Amino acid sequence: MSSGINWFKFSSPASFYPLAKKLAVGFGTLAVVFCAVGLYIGFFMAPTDHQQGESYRIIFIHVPAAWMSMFIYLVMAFWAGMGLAFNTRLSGMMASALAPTGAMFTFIALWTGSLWGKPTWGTWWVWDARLTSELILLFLYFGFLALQAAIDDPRRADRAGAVLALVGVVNVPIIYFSVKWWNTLHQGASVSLSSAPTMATTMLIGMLVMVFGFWFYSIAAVLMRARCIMLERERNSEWAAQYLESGA
Amino acid sequence: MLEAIDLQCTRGERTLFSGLDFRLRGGELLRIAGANGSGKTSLLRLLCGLLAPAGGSVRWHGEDIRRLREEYWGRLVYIGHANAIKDDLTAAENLAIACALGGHRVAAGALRSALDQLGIGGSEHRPARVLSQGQRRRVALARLALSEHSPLWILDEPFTALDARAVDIVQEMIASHVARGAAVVYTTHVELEIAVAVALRIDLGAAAV
Amino acid sequence: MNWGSWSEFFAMGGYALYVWGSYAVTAGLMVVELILLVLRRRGILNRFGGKS
Amino acid sequence: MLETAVFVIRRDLLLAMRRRSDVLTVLLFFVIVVSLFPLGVGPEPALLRTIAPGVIWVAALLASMLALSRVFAQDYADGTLEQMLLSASPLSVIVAGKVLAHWLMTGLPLVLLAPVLALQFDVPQNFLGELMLSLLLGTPALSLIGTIGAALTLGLRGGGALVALLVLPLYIPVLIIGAGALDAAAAGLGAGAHLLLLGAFLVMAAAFAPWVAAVALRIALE
Repeated sequence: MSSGINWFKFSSPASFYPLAKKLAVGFGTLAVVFCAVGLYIGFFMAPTDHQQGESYRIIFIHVPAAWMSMFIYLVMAFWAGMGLAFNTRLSGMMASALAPTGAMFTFIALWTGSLWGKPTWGTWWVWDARLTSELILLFLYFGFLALQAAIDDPRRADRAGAVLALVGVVNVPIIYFSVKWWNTLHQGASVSLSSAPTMATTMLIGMLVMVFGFWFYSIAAVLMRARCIMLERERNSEWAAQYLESGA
Repeated sequence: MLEAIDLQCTRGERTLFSGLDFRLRGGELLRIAGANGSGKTSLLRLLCGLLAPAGGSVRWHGEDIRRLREEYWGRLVYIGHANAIKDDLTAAENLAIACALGGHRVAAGALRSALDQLGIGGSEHRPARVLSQGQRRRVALARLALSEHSPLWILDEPFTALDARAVDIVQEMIASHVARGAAVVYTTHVELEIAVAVALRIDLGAAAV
Repeated sequence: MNWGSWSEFFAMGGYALYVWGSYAVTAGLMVVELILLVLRRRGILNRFGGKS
Repeated sequence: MLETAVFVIRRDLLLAMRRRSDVLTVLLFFVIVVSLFPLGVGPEPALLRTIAPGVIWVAALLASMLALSRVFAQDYADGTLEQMLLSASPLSVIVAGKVLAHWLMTGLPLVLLAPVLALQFDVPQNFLGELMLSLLLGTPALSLIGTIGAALTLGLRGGGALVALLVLPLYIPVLIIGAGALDAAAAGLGAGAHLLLLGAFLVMAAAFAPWVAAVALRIALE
């Protein structure tokens, strides 16, 4: 593997727990900085869009949220695969830690998408291929969360969730293309978001900075949740005892 | 030859047992003893490969059973707590299915004689739901009469719900199977002596806290 | 600077409801998620920590 | 190996024949759900004709999902599933056998019944062929994908609803292509493309679903 870094040293919760705290704090501050800069660019530097006026500024959270919702599902499937392949406890914990944040971003993408659609196309909900696929992705997240909630034994919950996540990630492209095909078949009945505003450079920069901001936020939130999961699941082990005592 | 090497089993966060080592050769009988909740059934399920060990490994002729998979399962006969009997099927049909899953076809005549050996030959064509709990256990155990080729039997509480006569029959079947050079692992709360050359015993002690 | 005054900024060219509706819910959800995480962590420490 | 699968198929069909009511409930559910729509939407033939493919397909999808819990639940309860996991032949082959038996009992009857219901929706005769063909290719794919959900949720609380939540998103491509086949046929474009896609989806599901369901079963029975 890469030089020097022994990944397996950090693959056990005991050694990853303190590291996760440092990472979470670091990425948390990075997230705040990037979001602040992104919002400043978005609101104070990016010009008014000639077609859509000011409503297009929703793009600065809609697109990052949509990208994060998809990206987190892929990362979740990655950890799920690792968990099944190497049987490491930490991979399962990471997958469980990722799901709620992913579901939140999917909901945000849908919420901001519909609020953006109303002034632009006159309806709260547009059966556009991307928005519809986003809705189905939200169902996939809820399926994963519901399955894990229904299983008491953490080990089975991780492995069953992993199978579902992997089956889901295989189906996401199939769902997207079938929805896109369905959308073009019924072109008359629905409007698609293809007419995205032509992006002035400052708009693009603002959006990309916000993407990083959301990404760092996700890492921080997921690591915080992973730490909680580690403590909950390994509370009887001696390494957890010391942290439970000191509250570090 | 069945081998357990530094075997560890956890259920949820609790460790049922760890560092368990034993070696069981053909012609030997192993009894797993221990209080309720001490992990007897979990150990048997580990030995079958139904449960993945938290630590250590189970080997059959030196090869990890998780890698042997169907090869190992083809040789194993496992009878668990549940009788694996379908209420809507007759005793004979149930037995035929059990043997088919084990990987060998059985002629109708052999089914009848196996059931006779367990003393329930008469109810061969009656749906299993009308049988008593003891009779259903006999139907499950009748599979042993058709498994003389199998080098390893793993039996979880085989004597439950059996009357004295049935216990003798099963005891005798186990003894003669071990005498044939096969290995048998079983758990029971019935204190009884099965006449075999080598009888080993592992006590898992009290329930894991 | 795009905006003459703060009130113009909040009016957001007439789209205040949509733009601020989106940003408020997004910020709100992210804050709620962090609060839930802190509460969850405190719950763990109280339930399992503390006893010698 | 295939012998064991044939044995399992015969066993499941035998069991179903001995307890015919289970099979009938699924079919009656399908008929009732389809008949509800005209009551809800109104009897105008033109409207019914346009919604017929979607209604029939959604009803078939819900009916096959309703029957899913029966694929493993009974075997799990009485211990036969454990014996299947310890069988000499690969578990995925046995699962494939069980899915085929399940489809023969629940999927195939839907295919045969759908044209009759389609007449209720005033669907012209020459589209009944496409309807049956699309269901013939679609329902086995639904059963295959559904089996994964049934295996994952084995022995869990919230059974039926949980399986639905897990499996419905994965059914969507099959629904879109299946129902779309009839719209294309109605629009005169011919359902060829859709049916080929459905066939491709079925082949992919047939190749992977039994294996994934087998993995899920081993996880469930740990």
